[in-house]
Amino acid sequence: MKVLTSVFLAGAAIAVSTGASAGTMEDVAGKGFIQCGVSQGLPGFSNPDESGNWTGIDVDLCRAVAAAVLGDASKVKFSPLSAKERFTALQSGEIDILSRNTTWTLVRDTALGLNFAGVNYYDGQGFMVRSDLGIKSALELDGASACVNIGTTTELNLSDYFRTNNMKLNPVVFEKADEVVAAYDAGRCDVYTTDQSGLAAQRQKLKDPGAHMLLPEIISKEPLGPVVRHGDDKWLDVVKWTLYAMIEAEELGVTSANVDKMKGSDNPGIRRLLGVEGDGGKNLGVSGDWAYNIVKQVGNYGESFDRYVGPKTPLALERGLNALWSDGGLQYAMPVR
Amino acid sequence: MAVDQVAPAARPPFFYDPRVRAIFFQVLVLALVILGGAYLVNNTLANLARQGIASGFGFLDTTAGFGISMSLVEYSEESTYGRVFLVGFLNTILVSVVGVFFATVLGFLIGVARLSRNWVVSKMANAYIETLRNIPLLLQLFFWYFAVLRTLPSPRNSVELFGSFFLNNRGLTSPSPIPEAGFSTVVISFAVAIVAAFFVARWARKRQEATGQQFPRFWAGLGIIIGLPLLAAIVTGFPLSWSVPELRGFNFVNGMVLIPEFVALVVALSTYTAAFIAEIVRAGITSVSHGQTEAAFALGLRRSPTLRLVIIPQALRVIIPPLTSQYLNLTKNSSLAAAIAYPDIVLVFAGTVLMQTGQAVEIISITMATYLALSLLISGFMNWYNQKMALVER
Amino acid sequence: MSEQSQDYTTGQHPDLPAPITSTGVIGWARINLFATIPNTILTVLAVLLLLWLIPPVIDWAFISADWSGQTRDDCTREGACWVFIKVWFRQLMYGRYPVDEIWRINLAYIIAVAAGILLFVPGLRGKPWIGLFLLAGFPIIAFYLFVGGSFGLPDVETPLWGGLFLTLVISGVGIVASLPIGIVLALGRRSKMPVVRSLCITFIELWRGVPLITVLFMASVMFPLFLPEGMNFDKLIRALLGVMFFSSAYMAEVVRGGLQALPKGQYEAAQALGLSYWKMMGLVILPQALKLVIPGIVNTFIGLFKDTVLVLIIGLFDFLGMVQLAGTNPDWLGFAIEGYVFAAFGFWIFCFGMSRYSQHLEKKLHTGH
Amino acid sequence: MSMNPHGQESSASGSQMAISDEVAIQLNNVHKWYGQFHVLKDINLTVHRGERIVICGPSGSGKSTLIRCINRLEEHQKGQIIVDNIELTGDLKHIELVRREVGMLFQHFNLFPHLTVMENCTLAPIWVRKMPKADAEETAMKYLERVKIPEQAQKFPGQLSGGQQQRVAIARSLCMNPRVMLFDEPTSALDPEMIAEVLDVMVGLAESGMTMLCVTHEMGFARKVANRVIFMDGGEIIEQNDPEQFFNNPKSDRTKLFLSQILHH
Repeated sequence: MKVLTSVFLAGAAIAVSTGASAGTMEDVAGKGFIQCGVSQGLPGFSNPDESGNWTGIDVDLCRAVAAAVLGDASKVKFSPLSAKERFTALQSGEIDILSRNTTWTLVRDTALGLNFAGVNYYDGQGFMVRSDLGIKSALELDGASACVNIGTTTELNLSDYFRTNNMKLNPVVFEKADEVVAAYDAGRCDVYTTDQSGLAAQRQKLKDPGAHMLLPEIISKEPLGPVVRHGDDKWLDVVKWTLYAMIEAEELGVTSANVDKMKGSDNPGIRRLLGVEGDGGKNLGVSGDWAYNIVKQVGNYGESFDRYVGPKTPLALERGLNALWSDGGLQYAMPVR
Repeated sequence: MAVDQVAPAARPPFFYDPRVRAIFFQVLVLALVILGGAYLVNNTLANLARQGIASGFGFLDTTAGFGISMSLVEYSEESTYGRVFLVGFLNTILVSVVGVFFATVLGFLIGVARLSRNWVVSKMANAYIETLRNIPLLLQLFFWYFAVLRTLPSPRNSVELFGSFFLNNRGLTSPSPIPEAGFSTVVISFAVAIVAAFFVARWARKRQEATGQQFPRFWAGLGIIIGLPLLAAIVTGFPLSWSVPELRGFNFVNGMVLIPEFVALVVALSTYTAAFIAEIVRAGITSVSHGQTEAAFALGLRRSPTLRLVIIPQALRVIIPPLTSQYLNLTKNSSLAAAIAYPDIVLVFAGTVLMQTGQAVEIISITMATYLALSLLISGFMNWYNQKMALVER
Repeated sequence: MSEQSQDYTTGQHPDLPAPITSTGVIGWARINLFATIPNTILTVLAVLLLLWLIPPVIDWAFISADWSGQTRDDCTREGACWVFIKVWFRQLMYGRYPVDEIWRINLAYIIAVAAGILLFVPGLRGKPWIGLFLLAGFPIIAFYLFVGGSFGLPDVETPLWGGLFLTLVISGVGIVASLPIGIVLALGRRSKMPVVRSLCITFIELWRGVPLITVLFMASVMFPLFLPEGMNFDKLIRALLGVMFFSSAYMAEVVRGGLQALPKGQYEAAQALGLSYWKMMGLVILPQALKLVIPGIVNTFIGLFKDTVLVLIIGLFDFLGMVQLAGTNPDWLGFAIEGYVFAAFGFWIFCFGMSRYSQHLEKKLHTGH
Repeated sequence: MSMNPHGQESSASGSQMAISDEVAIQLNNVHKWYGQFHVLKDINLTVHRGERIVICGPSGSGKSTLIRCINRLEEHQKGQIIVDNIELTGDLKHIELVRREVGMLFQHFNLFPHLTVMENCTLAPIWVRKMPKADAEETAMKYLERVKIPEQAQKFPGQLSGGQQQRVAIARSLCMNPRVMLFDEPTSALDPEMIAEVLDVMVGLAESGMTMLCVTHEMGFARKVANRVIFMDGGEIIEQNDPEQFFNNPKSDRTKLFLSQILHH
């Protein structure tokens, strides 16, 4: 008994991360890595390969934060989380950032004790059906069975959409995304609905991706972004400005390839971003070359986008809403000055 | 040394008094438990307050806003989270009751087959038992759901049975009865028939006790229970119409549908539990010693009364307690519904509602309390039954 | 008969061979297959059912199955694609545990199996010590092997643990930890002290009354809120805690069964000899009660072993979870059935083996008592 | 002696052994209830050191309960029980002391089946008397020889016959070096041919001067070794006398009826 207790305590001691209550920033600096909550496997956003290396734009965001705070983008540990666990994991301090294609809503921002740090992907909910059903519009879906992920905003939007259009809905809800896809693939549902990016990603997991089509309707706004705990403004600032730095870098044309050369640029915006001028880093509580580290080690927003979800990837998503504001999109970085 | 010198013993030193020791120890344990509990509660409250997480049970009145694929009571998106709980709870009860029924029937069949003198039948029953009870239920559930679902056709290519039943990957669609005027007569006559059958059985027993004459009470009772409602139906002109399902759009409308999640869950739960019940039944029957049969035969009883009056009552006493705990297991196992989208309490309440509101503590507590109440109810019944049987035994 | 019997004097009857109809294959078949007409019909139906069921399965699993290759393109035939299992085998067994470190898991397996085999050697002295080692010493060794971070072994984080390895870890920890807790609870439940007794009953009935899945949900979403700010457990540890509570409640009931099965005279004799409560329990009652309930313990372990698959619902990749993960890999879509069959077979081997062992023990205890 | 209303025990003379004046066990106005059921009613009894008392009576008369109270296997609710000048109260220390000094034999032997004969005998000396193992084994061997089964020392109880088991149980009690022995129907679970071997050992024990309280229906044994026979019925001591008087000249009708039932069968 005693031996067992001591074994257990030893285990507990190793597994317990005693984060200082001082703040996430100090906590992260102390332990030397960032614990990042990601999805359990969504290609393009966060997906592990066979040896456990994570890739995707949500993953890149965490790496960028690590680059900014610790100067090393590899100092990240990933916790794959289900939709159900994600908020508790963040609330309890198990993770430092939740970067798991999470939609920014009022309830989440308030009643759940969370703070959204920005939007790294503007999405909208779409529908996928079998091509041979011969459907052209979501408005023809009266009486359809819809496969959907449990407890997501998607599930609520779906109900709202059918209600407003006076259509009957048979929802079939699953806990895990893979189960939703499997059920849809097995013919349990007429339609599969989730964020459009998700549809594109999950489509690869269907037996015959070509036999399915997306319907034109986008029924909701799904701003997806990183989330941090409520009440830790310093950390919120770091995450928020990490995202802006990535966007700003793209606006300014700074890429991981040319960042060293750009350091010598005489564009004051670039000089400020890369820490050559001003003390933005100091105000943020990180080193002066924080943005340089982000761009050098992770890349700017556009690079990350193209690498994992852009047209040249299996997901083949257009920039669309995620284009820079200057190109008619919504990605707009607050001035880094 | 004279005994007289022994004075009445002084009170023992308090630390050797077992009562004092017991009280001390219990107070200590209680204090530790209360302290531990208070520590956890305190932490939880602090965590909730610090992060501004909502708490309390007010959420039960909030509008849910999502749909549920199967409901025994009126439910729509405008209903509240409290209603969602009710829907999930009733679905849990439904699948448990149906599962218990099929598991019992199948389990008794297989248990008897296991004891069959036919070698092939006995070995097949054995293979069934050993296969099913050694594979995790969740795995079997996935098999029944995904493997069987994939082989079923789409609604447009439904398998048609008897003209009005349709089997496809949306489930089994069947006509639903619509009661018309006069239908209540049939229902009432059914109730009357059950009461009548009961009294006939009692009369038959009394008569046998008094005169020794026997009466086929089983067949008579069955006749009454089927005959009387049938008669009522004929008299009132079959006051029941059917809403026949028809294919419209890409799904059937009208009629009623057994969703595949329900079917898969019932099949998995009952085939799995049946393997355990079969073993219980076998053990129960073999526990009645062969001497009992021989004694009954020696008294001149024939096979059927021997079984009915001697063997089965004794076997049941052995069977019922473990059988009840299997029913309990089945009810608890129905929570695996969450893995295949059957809208039971775990899926819709501890799942969807939890994620919408984020109030983990309240929702998980309610869910666990519900199962606990169900368990206590069933095991309370079991204890009552055991006591009753134990009285009969003496 | 009557003429024959006249040939012999009393006490001189030689043994006669039994009639052909009651011995040999024919006799056996007559008795066991074709005793009566309904019985014969039953036999025929059963055989037909077997003929309908078995050949397609054998054909799928063996005859037209693909066994060799490295990619899904090597699966060209009608039957099962066992290449899928072959390619994913390491992950199914060890999860994402680093390849270079897998020897640590294997070493622990070898130690456990070796100790287990010693337990079976008949007549070996000191078996209780081996048992104690398996229950107390081995977990410590395994813990340091698996987690690493000391003795020069690199750290392996628990999110990398998976597959059958994780299943064994969870069920193993569950059973080893639940034994002492279960014993304490069982003693508490039989205690004469009302507060202790009711606390134990409450604890036991609470965990036995709820499904494991709600316990795991509780572990994954509620436990973190119980802890003070800035302190939290690894997800695996939380799941293990849940499993431990759950299984110790069941274990308590098993142990209680053993305590109740002991005749009252054993308690009285120990008391009459002057043994105190704890000496009586430790020296006389528990050794007997625990031996009596070994089959029950094994059965609890089987149940727990099967139940651990539920951890996939809270996002741990146990054996079945890993099979599912492999099945949704875009390169290997459509082989889920092979994965499930393999998992079912794996679980079956373990559970069937253990249940046979427990039956064997039960028989041994029955005759040896 | 005023506490004892009967005052007959000093006249007891059924045996050749001397009885000391020293009081071994003293029961004063002892009452016991099982729930509402009054099992022991105002029991008064004094046992001197070296006395051998046989208690008999119909089943349910409270005789087993009486001797089980003496080492506190049952708790009495009223009155005094004093063993070796130690009064049995709630005091754990007292109970412990009394149990060390009082050995007990059971109807069903109650050997510990998971321990060998030797381990059965050494368990209490080692753990209660804190004796070194070698000494304990030496003592055990001595008593096993005395009950004439030293050769069975390494066997398990399950391998022995009933008579042998009961003899081991006696040896096990003796190993604690008790000053008083209680016997609760030690032969009633034995086959007839085994009763003799157990009784032989008990007679030997009696001859060595052990204080004994024995619930038994073996009247031959009573005649041979007892210096007092007590008859109980309905939770009361009805009659007590030396064996000669008790068997030949019972005073109470209930005793006569009882004796006629067990002797003429």
